[in-house]
Formats: sequence, structure tokens, C-alpha cells
Amino acid sequence: MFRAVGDQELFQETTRRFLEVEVPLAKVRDLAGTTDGYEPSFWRQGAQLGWTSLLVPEDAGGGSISGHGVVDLALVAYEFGLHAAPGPLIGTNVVAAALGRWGTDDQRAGPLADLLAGDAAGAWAHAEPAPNDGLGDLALTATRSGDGFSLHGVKSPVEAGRQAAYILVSARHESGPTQFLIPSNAPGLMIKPLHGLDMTRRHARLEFDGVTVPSTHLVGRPGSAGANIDWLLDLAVSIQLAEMCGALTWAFDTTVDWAFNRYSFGRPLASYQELKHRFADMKMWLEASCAISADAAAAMDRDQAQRSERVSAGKFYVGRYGPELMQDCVQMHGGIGVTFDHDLHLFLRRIVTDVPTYGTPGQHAARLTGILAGADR
Amino acid sequence: MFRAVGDQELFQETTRRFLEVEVPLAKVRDLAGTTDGYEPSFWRQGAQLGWTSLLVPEDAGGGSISGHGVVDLALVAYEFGLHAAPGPLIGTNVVAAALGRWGTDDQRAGPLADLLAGDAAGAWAHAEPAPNDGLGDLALTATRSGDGFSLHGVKSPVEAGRQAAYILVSARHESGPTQFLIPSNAPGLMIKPLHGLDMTRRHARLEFDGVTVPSTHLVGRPGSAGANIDWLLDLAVSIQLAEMCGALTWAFDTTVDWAFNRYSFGRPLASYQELKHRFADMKMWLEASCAISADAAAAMDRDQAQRSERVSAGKFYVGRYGPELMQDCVQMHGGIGVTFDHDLHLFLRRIVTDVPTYGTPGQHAARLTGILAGADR
Amino acid sequence: MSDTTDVEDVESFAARARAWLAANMPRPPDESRRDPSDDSDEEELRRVARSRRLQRLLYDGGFAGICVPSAYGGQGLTLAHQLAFNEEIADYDYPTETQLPTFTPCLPVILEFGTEDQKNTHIPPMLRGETAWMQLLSEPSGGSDVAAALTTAARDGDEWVLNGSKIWTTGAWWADWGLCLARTNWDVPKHRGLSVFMLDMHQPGIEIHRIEMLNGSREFCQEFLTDVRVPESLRVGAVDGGWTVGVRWMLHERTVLGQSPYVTGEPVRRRLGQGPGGGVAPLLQRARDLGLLTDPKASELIGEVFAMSVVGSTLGSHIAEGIRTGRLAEDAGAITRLYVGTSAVRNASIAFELAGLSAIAWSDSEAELGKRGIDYLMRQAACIGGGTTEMSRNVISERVLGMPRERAFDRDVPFRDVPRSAPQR
Amino acid sequence: MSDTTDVEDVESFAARARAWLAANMPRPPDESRRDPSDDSDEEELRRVARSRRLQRLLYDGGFAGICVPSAYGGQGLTLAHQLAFNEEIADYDYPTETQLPTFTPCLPVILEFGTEDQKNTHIPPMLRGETAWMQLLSEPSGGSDVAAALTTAARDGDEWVLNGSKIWTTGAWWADWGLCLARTNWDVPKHRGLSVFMLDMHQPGIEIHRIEMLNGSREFCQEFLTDVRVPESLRVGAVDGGWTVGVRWMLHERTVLGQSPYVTGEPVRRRLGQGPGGGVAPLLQRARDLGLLTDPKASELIGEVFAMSVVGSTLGSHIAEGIRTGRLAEDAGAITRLYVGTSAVRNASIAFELAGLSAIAWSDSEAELGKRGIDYLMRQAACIGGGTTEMSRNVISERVLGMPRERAFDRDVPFRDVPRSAPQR
Repeated sequence: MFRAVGDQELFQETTRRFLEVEVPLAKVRDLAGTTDGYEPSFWRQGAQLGWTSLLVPEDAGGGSISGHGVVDLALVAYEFGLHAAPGPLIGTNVVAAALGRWGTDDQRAGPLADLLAGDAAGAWAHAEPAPNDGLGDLALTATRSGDGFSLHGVKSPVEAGRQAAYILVSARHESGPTQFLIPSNAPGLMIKPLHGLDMTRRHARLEFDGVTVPSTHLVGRPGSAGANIDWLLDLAVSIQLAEMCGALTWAFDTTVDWAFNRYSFGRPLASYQELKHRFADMKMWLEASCAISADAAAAMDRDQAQRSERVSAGKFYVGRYGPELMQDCVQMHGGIGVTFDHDLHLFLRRIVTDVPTYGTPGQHAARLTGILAGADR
Repeated sequence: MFRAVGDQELFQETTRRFLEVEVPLAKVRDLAGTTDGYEPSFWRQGAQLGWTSLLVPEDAGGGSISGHGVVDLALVAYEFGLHAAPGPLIGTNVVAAALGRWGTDDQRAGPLADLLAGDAAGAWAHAEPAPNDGLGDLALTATRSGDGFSLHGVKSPVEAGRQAAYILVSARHESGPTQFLIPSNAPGLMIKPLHGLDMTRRHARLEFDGVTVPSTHLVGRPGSAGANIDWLLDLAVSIQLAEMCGALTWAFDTTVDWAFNRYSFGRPLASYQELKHRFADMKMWLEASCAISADAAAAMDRDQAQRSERVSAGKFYVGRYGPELMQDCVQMHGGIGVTFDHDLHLFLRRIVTDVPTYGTPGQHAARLTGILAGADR
Repeated sequence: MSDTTDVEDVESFAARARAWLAANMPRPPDESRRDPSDDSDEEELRRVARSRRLQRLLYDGGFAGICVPSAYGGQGLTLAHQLAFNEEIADYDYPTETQLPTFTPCLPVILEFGTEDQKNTHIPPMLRGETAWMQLLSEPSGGSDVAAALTTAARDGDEWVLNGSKIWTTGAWWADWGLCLARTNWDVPKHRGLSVFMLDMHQPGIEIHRIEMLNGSREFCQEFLTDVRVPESLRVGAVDGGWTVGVRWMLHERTVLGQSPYVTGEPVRRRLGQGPGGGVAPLLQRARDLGLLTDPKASELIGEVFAMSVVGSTLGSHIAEGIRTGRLAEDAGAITRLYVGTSAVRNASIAFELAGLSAIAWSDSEAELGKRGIDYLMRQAACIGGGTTEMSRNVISERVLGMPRERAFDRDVPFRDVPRSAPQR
Repeated sequence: MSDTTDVEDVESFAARARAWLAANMPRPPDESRRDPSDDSDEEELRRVARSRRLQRLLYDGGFAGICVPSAYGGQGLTLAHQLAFNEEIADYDYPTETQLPTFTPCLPVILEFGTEDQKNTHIPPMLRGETAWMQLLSEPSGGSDVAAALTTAARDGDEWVLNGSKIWTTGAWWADWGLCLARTNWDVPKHRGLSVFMLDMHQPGIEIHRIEMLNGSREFCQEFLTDVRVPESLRVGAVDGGWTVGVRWMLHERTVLGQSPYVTGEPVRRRLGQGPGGGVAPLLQRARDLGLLTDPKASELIGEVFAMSVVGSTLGSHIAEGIRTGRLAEDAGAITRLYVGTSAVRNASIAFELAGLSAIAWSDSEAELGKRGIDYLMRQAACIGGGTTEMSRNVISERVLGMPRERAFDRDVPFRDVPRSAPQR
């Protein structure tokens, strides 16, 4: 229900076919038992399809399909959601976009080239554990230390934090928010894998107990990253929203099929008015979710003033109603819907994991009020 | 659905018949156009039935029916709700209970006797306007002034604030919370009528701009009223809950009848599964509301440690689900449900008015957390 | 409607409209922001008169009936032109009171089903602002079951004699004409015994009663028809074929929330989220006054209202596109209707909660907060008026998702024998 | 059950029980507070064995089967005695694993419908803790439509041969006996072609498959019956009269949430509100850790969880009293079931929200918060297991409020011809 236009159609179709062949749900289940959750060759092939280059300028080796890179990427993310596909899609693209926009020549030549080729994954280390888990909180500190900086603090959860070769870290410097790109093998960096709900993705806790990094690891000038981090947050959410819409679409379509084919008291479930009305609500939630998510991606590409409005309205809405849609799908399935053998939970896990990630629905609603209050003052 | 036992049965039945005869809904509509919303003779007769004496000890001229005065009064309040009856039931009983417990001999001989006889009404001036509208907030000050006290602040909304002869005012004194019983004609007291949602009740704003009262107006010692005010709050809410249950019962029963008799597409509304399931939810809300409300009243009479738990759980639940039940009744009626001619809104107004009065559902939920955290520490 | 090569392209049309509007159209009066439920009858009549003048202005400027064939006084252009015009006129005054239901659903119903004579007679006066129409559709006994009309039209020579009652009509007391669905045959199943008539509202036998809503609004009317005589020439569509007309009629009615080719003015999508509750601005002001802008609860609730309006603003065009590309059934507008109703309910609840005790008892200076209370009492109106949300959910599940239809006890049974509600008190 | 004059009064019974319990009953082990979904099979078997021992202890003390006639090894007392005993035993250890469904619904079904011989043979071993029972009721194809059983019992001389599959049985892998609903006639409407059998679970032809839930729990089983032979003497109730048994069977099952005369232990009402989400204590701890006890949002959410549990604790007895006084239909227990399900859903959502990001990704030390995430994934189990909330709403509207029943396409039609789901993958 994300509408592809022109060249995007072929692009989306290619991604869809690739995912159907490479990571059918049986394969996703197999991969769930592995340490990383995806295979390097899978990711490299995906990169060749264009998954990692869409937000990177052509002069940095990237290129979009349609000139609207975020919308292009949203189409990929939608397919990822629809197939519960593994792979460090959001983190890699966030890091690639950051390097494409603000990276040094060295960062573009090395790390970015690796990301574009699919030879390495990226991770965005931004979220911090409670009580520093508010939107806009930033407690990890960067202090001058010789020629470089010393980082103190914790980032958690970081998606693909242990799989990524390059980690984009946001930190608080005395001059303001500051970003660093550090290699995952930076001396002193502790990367601890976490247990997680989502069987297809991996999260880690990154502990910086005086990790020293040279100035060449800076992404942008010290203290200048406030607006950039805000943009990256909007970017991460807009990709996440598309992915959520894909997962919701799978669950909805699967449950509609079930309702037509499952009989109770001699009638298909789809003939019971109470269930029909819940399907009507679910359809409304799904359409509204897809509408605002597509709009948020488009607003990112236009880089409009209302960009954050669209993104946060989207995260509020999809984050509020998406899980209810999923849980209604479970309820309609009955007991079988909460068994391990049924595929529904692969998508439920993904949606539920997305809800608090990159800001809860409530935090995004409060952010909207902040935006309004600022505009209104 | 409030269960009367023994003598309570006759008492409740007498009140019910009296209200049916004296304030049928057509009469309630007539009274809605009057300044006070009820007739003094109506109130005096009600007092003779026992409406005002139930919480007052026998040695002060009162007496309950069953030995459980709050439960007795809850039965009256339930009937008030069921008939959308006017009259200063809660305020008068709160003031009478306070005077019966903590009043001086003079206060018992004069004001309390008037209240018991139904010759005068009482009003509880406790709530204050935003931003002092949190549970436990008290911004109106009482300062020593000669032999008495000087009161500064605002109480609003005060139910029957203009109809009552006696007003129980809670104030902040340097030594702690303090209560006064003042006559409505106290010099300097400004009583301003307010517009209101509820056509059967009147509210006023009371402005104390240096109102001087003698020490004989104190109810209890200065600074000692904290626990007493807490008890009065629980009392007011427990009566309010019974009244809400009555109003909800009227709305539910009326709407069930409607659903059986209203046909659409050749079938009664009551045959549509989606509506049936909403009726099932409404029935659950109604039964649970009556269960906790009856329990809260009983807990008041036992004056248990868990008194406030029961009361606040009740206000949270009935305040959260009661309005939804009412609005579902409106929805089931369709357009006619929001016309002035239909009686439904008389009950809707009452429920909606009750929701924030004596603490919102959210405030009572937060109060529960406070109680738990205290007990748990 | 006409060969595309003949048609002025949308951009030059928009430019022409822009220039014409700047030269001719007044800006909206400030009072247009007032709550219509406050209006006195005099005020309403004044607004109706202004609407008629503005409509005439559009007509004289060549911008009335943009999608109406020029044979009937319109401009013979396309929906794209109408939408472009709506964008241009958004900041100007434009006819409101006489737009709906005159231009939709009444006009397209006559366009589709009227005889040449009926179209020539009735459409040009609509476009000139001379006749305001109303729809006599719902009945007190019927609720959502519009086809169960009890209002009866009996043939008497060249005339029909109508008896019955219609309800929930807007502006019936000042309208000129009405489109009326009536039963012409009780011996066939309900859908097959209806016919549609055009009714001159100024004739004898029509008694109009203003309905008072619980918030004091008197915008709706009920009409009592007693031996109202209608000439055969005012019948629309076939005898007993009224349901064919009615189905299209109600589809046009639903496009009000989507994009109607016949309605001029601010696209409805901009108004989404501004139902009961008054929108987000007063909530923001209230929170600022009370220092609650950063309160975790208040800021979430205010943000929720804003989010629902932002999402709503994208939903309409998303659904419209889905219908256009065939991804969604034509009835998918019911999704938008459901969204508008349910989000209005939520917004009214949030506004009530944030208004605090002043929403239940208020001084003159707190009237704005008191309105949040009254809006909350009226909350469900957003899920009732214009077709209930229950009906929307039926439509979505049955016609968009293709699920089995509800069992009806009135199919294949003579309407005379269908069980129905006891008569109203 | 017996003349009241014969019966020990409740107070002296309670005093006797109190003394006996103090002298004989162990206190509950701390581990009883563990989440059962964590248990290994070994651990579960250990708990089953303990339950059997405790049941034997009760039996020897004269406190097993308080409401069971003494002829079958019980005490022949009343519900009031059982409830008093439950109060007394609340702080002690008592049999849990072997209580349900052995003592309800299996025992009362046999009491009501069994022959004298069946009762003498099967009830005493239950009371002595020797036989644990299970119910073979639901089927993979059937969902809520229990009477649509496809499992077939065909007569073969003095035996019946059973084939089919049953699902959602608890503890089937260690149970001894089962009560099984099977189809004995395909040529009559579904309710009229069922019969009930007692099944020795240790016989050939019964294959038990453990179902893995998404949270790793393996408490439920599916059984595959292949040519399982059951002697005629183990049939309960009339041939083709199984639905008469089934209706009572399910009514007894529902009393689990109310007050069953046959279940010993902490009254269920105390456990209300302790479903997924873990109750209010961990929420309070979390809020204290984060300094959120006075945060307006967190404190409201925690208070809501507590309020729902307080309200739930009053609802059970309110409904039970309503049934007793005749104000409510006997099926009104469905109201409690609906409350338990919906409030558990709400509590799981609140707990998930308050647990923050640690509910989706957690370290070993945050395992308690991670459980809030897993509980949230399992949220709907509270509205599915033991009869869906949809069925509860049907029951409330139809049997408590007396509204018209849903149309069924399987009445008055031979079951053979009833449309049904395509076979499972």
C-alpha cells in the first residue's frame, strides 16, 4: 500500500522477489537461532540491489532511484516488514546518510564505501537506558582528551550493535551535541549482547567507560550536531514506520484470509458482525498508518519545515494503533495465534519492538506539543 | 443493584416512591429552569424521610437505618441517580457528618439541627480552581486576625454554593489544614453563580477576599483537619459513586429496552452482534461499578484502613467507564439521543458532571499509587 | 465530460481563477469562525442570504458548477479544475450555507436521473444561488435503514399525494426545494417500492418543526407531510425505481468527506480534526496558562489531538488515490468517515479532560472551557450524523473487504410484512 | 446435599480445619511464586507429585471433597464449608497442579451423569490424589464451537473406537484419565450426535504432542487419537446425549472463576489482577527506581492497575450474589470472565509501557523487565484461554440480557452437511 511510481516499481518488485527467495519465513526462523540473525552474503546482495545507497549523494558513491531517497528506502523497509526480513537496514542507512551528509573524505572513502558495498553494517548508538531514555536526552559525555575525545556513558539498546563494524555515537560535549563514528573494535568499548523480543534482530548494550577516540572520528564539528541528530531521528522513524506498515499489512491480510476460511457454528468468522466491525477498525488503522507513513517519508525528502510534525504524528499513530491491530489479529486467530509454530508472532515481535524504539508514541505526541508550542509562541 | 437488607428495603422503597411522585422527569425539566433547581418543601420532606440524618450520631439528633449510615445514604443516592433527582444531597450530608463528628455544641444546636430538619442546605467548599485543583491541594489561607481568622482565596465549583445556608470551608492555616463552618451571609463572602452542565444542580464560585470569621466558626482545632478532610473526601466520593450507579442503571435499562423495540432492516437492534457485544461490555461496566461502589460505602462504615483504596478504585473505575457507558447509550439511540427532548441527557449531564468532581479518575488512580507507595515503603 | 483537447488546462484555469478571485471575491468575515450552534435564526438567515449572493457572484464570474455541463449553466470542466479552484478560494469567502446538500447530493442526482426538462428547469437556478435544496431522506422510524421509508406517495391522476414524516434535515426552514424518497409500493420488498420526488418546500401541507439538540442547536428539522400534492413532472427516475436513485444519492452524499466534483470551497481535509473539542489551539492555550506544556500527561494528550488531525489530513487523499487506482472499492470513503467520527470522539474527550472542573461549571469568562463540557455531551454526534459509524463499519467490512453481508429480515418480503419498530411516542 | 440439621456448622468446621491445618499442612514453598512458564518438565513433574501428596494429606485428614457425598469418599458438606476451608488454607501449601480440571469440571460431571458404578470406581481415587484428570474438549478445527467436534467414536461390539484430535489440554502428558467429547452420529444436527467417554490416557493409540507457545511455555498439549478402544462401561450419559453432559461440563468449567464447590485453595478472587504484567508490585518498584512515583502519567497507570485489581476483587462476589438472589442468570459468571480477560490485557499493556526499552531488549539483570515484553506478546491469551471473551460477550448478551441469539448455520442440519473450515495445514 506504499505506492511506487516509475522506476520505483521495478525496484520494489526486485526487492520483494529477492526477499521471497532468500528469506522466506522458514529461513527467518532458522536465522533466528543464529548469533547475528542474517548472513553477510544476504546483506551484500541486498546492497547490490541498492538498499544502502539511497540516502547517499552520488558524489559519495550513492544514488537514489527516484530522486526521493527516503521514499525509495521506505519501499524497501515496507518489504522488510512484509517479509519479517532480517538485516541491519535502519542502522546502516542512518550511518550512511550521516556520512554522506557530514562525513570527512576519509570517512566517505573508508567506512561509507564499506557500507555501500554491503561489506559492513552500521549501527546508530543514540538511545540510552532509563532514566535517560527521554526524547532529546543525551547523557553520554565526550570530553577533550589530548588530541581526541574521551567518551563516558552507555548506549542501549543499539540495534545490530554487535554486528556493525561502524557505530555512530551521539554524545554531549561542553559545546553541545556531538557525533562520532567509531569502529566497533575501538579499544575500551564494551559491547554486550542483550536478550530481545524480536527474533530477527539483535540488540546490544554499549558501555563507554573512557573510550578514547581521535578527532578524525568526529562527524561534523563538536557541538554542532543538535539539528543533525534531530534529522537522523526523523529519518530512523520514517524508515521504521514503513517497516511497521509492511508487518501490519502481512498480519492484516493473513487474518482476513483466516476469517474467510475459518468456520465456527457453520459460518465463516468473516460473517460475524462483531468481528467484521473490528476488521473495519483494523482496516482504518492500516490505511491511516500507511497514509501518514508515506507522507512522512515524502516530507523527509522535501525536508519540509513540517517534517518532524509528519514523522512524530506517524510514530504516535502507528505506535498507538499498530500494536492493537496486531493483537486483534492474534485474538481473531485464537489459541493458535500465540503458538510458536504460527508465523504471526514473528510480525508481532517486530511491531512491539518498534513501538518504544526511537521514541515511544507518547514521547512523539509530547514532541508534537513542543513543536506546536514553539511555532505558536 | 445496590442491595438493601432488612429495614433498608422499606427505606429505599419509600425514597423511590417519593421521588417518583415528587420529581418525575417532567418535573425535573421544569425545575431545571428555576434558580435553585429544587423546592424547599421537597427537601424538607426528604429530610423527614431521613435523607439528612444518616451520618449523624443519635445524640446529635441523627440516626441511621441499619447501623451502617453510609450504606443507607448510598441507597438514597442510588435512587437520586436513578431519578436524576435534584437536591443538595452530598453537600448537606458532608456538612452534617462533619458537624456530627467534630462540631461544637453550638454548631450542633443551630446549623446541624437546621440541616437535619431540612430547613437549610449545606455546601462543601473544598475544591479550588486550576491550578490548585489537584487532590490534596489547598491554597485558600486562614490567618489569625484578632479573635478570629481572615480567609483569602477562592473555592470553585461549590455545589449548591448559593442555595446552602451553611458552608464548610477547608483552609490552609500555618499550623495545617483547618475547617470552618460559615453562614452563607458572612460579610465579605462573594458567591457567584456559575453556568453548568447539569440541569438539576447548581454550582457557585465563592470568593474570600479577606472574609473575617470568629473562632466559634472553627470545626475542630486549627491545623488538625488533614485526616478529617481526607475522610470527607472519601465520604463525598462514596455517595457520588452510588448516585452515578443509579444514573448509569437508568441509562442502561432504557437503552436495552430501546434495543429490543427499535427495528432496523427488519430486525431489532438487540439482534445485531456488534451491538450485543457492546451491551455485554456495558453490562460488565455497570456490574463492576455497582460492585465497587457498594463495597466503597461498606468500607466507609467499617472505617477500614482500606477505605481510601476502595473509594479511589471506585472513582477511577466508575469515572473511567461510566461516561463511556453513557456515551454508548447515546450512540445506540442515534440522533434522538442528543436531542433536548430525550431524557437521556439528563443522566448524561449528571455523570459527566460527576467525573471531575471530588477528584478526577486520574487523580484517584494517582492517589492509589501514593497509598500503595506509602504502605509499601 | 468533454474532449480533453477542448478543455482549458488546469494551471491556466487556476491562474485565471486566482486573478478573478483577487479582483472580485471578499475575504471571509471574522465571524465565520464562530460556533454555528451559537447563531440566532436572524444570523442564520443573514448567512444564507450572503451565501446566495456569493453563489451568484461565482455564477456571473463563470466559476459556478465547474463540473456541470455548460448546457445547464455550468463550466463543463473536470474534478481537477474544481480541486484547483478550491485551493484558490480557500482564503476567500465562499458560499457555505447553500452548498450542501444543494450541490451534492441534490444536483448530481438530478443530473444523473432527471429528464432533460427537469435539468433545464432546476439546475441553473441552483448555480445562480436562487434555489437552496434539502434532502428528505431519513425518517423517525428508520435510523440507518433509509430504504425502510414509511412516507407514502399515492398516485392520484397526474399527481402524487405524499404523507409521512422526514427528519434530520438541515436548514429545512429556509430551503426552497427538497429531494424526497417515498414509498410508492408496499407489496414488494422494500428496495423495490420506492420513488424519488422533487418537492417545492413552499407549498401547503408541509409543516416544519425545529429540533432542539441538547446543546441548544436548532440546525436540524423534522417535516410532517400531510396530503402534499406533487405533479408527476416532479418525479425523478422510475416509479418504484427510487432505490437506484437512492444508492447514487447516498454515494454522492458520502463524497462530501472525500472530494466532490460539485462542491466549492476549502477542501474538507483541512477541516479534519476540527470537530467537537475545538481543535488543538485552545488546548495549547489552556496548557500554557496552567504551565502544563511540559507536563508529561498534558503534553501527550495535546500532541495526540494534533497527531490525529495530521494523520486525518493525509488519509483523505490516500483513500481517494486508492479508489482512483482501483486498489480500494468505491465505498472506501467510509474509512474516512469512520476516522473523522472516531477521532472527533477522542478529541472531544481529551479537550474535556484538559478543561478540568471549568468544563462542568464555568463563569462567563470561562465560557470557552464550558464549551468543552458541552462538546463532550455532544461527543457522539460525530459518530451519528451523516450516517453512523456502525454503518461505516458495515460498509467497510462488506463492500471494501468483501465479507458476507449481515442477515436482513426484509429481503424478498413485501415491505408491508417486514417487522418494524413500534410507532414513536 | 443433606439435611441441614445433620451438618456441622461452618464456624466449628472452620475452627477444626484451622487446627488441623496448623498441625498438618506445610507452608507454601517460596518457589510457588515462580512464573510457571519457566518450569522445566522435571520441575513440573515434581510439583505434580507434591500435589498428589498434599491431596492425600487432605483426604486422610477428612478435608478432601468437602462437597462430595460421603458415599464416594467426600465430606457431604456445603459450599459455605468449602469457602470457609479455602479461607483457612490460603496461607498454606495446597494441591494446585492436580486441582483443575480434575475437581472441576471432571468430578461434578461424573457425579451428575455417571452410573453408580462409575462414581464408585472413579471418584475416590481422585479424592485420594491418585488420579489426575484432563478434559478432551476443544479441537483444532473448532475454536469456540465446541459442539462441532469432529473426533469420532464408532461402536464396535462392546467397545467404541475413537479417532480424531483434541487440543489445548493442560497437563495431558502426565494426566491419568480424560473426559472426552466425541461424535457418535453424523446424521443428526451437531448437538444431537455427541457422546462423552472416560479415557484411560495410558492406553495405546493416544499420542500426545506438546504445543510450544510463543513465550516458550509448553503447558498445553494436542492429542492424536488413533483407533483408541474404549469399553462401553466408560461411556458417560446417554449415547448421542453428550451435549446435555457438555453444557453442564462447561458450566462447571466456568465456575472456576466464580466459586466452585469442588475446588480447594485460595479463592480465585484474590488472584484477579495478577495475570500477565505481574501485578502492581513490580510496577511500583520500577517507578520508585526511576523516581516516577509522583510522575502524573506513571502514577496514574500504576494506580489503574491497582484499581482494576480492587474492582475485580469485589466483582466476583457481587456477581455470585446476583446469581444467588436470582437477579442475574446462572451464566452471569461470563461477566467475571470478561472482566478478568479485559483487565489482564490492560494491565499487560501498562506494564509493558512502564518497562520502557528494557522490555524489548534486556540484559540478564533486567530479566524482570524483559518479562513485561514477553507478557505483552502473550497479552491476548487472557482473552482466549478458557473460552474467548467473544464467547463471553455472546453469553452475556444472549443469556444474561436475553437478546436474540446469533444465527447459526448448523441448526436442524445433519452435522455431516454443515459447512466447516478447510482441514488444517
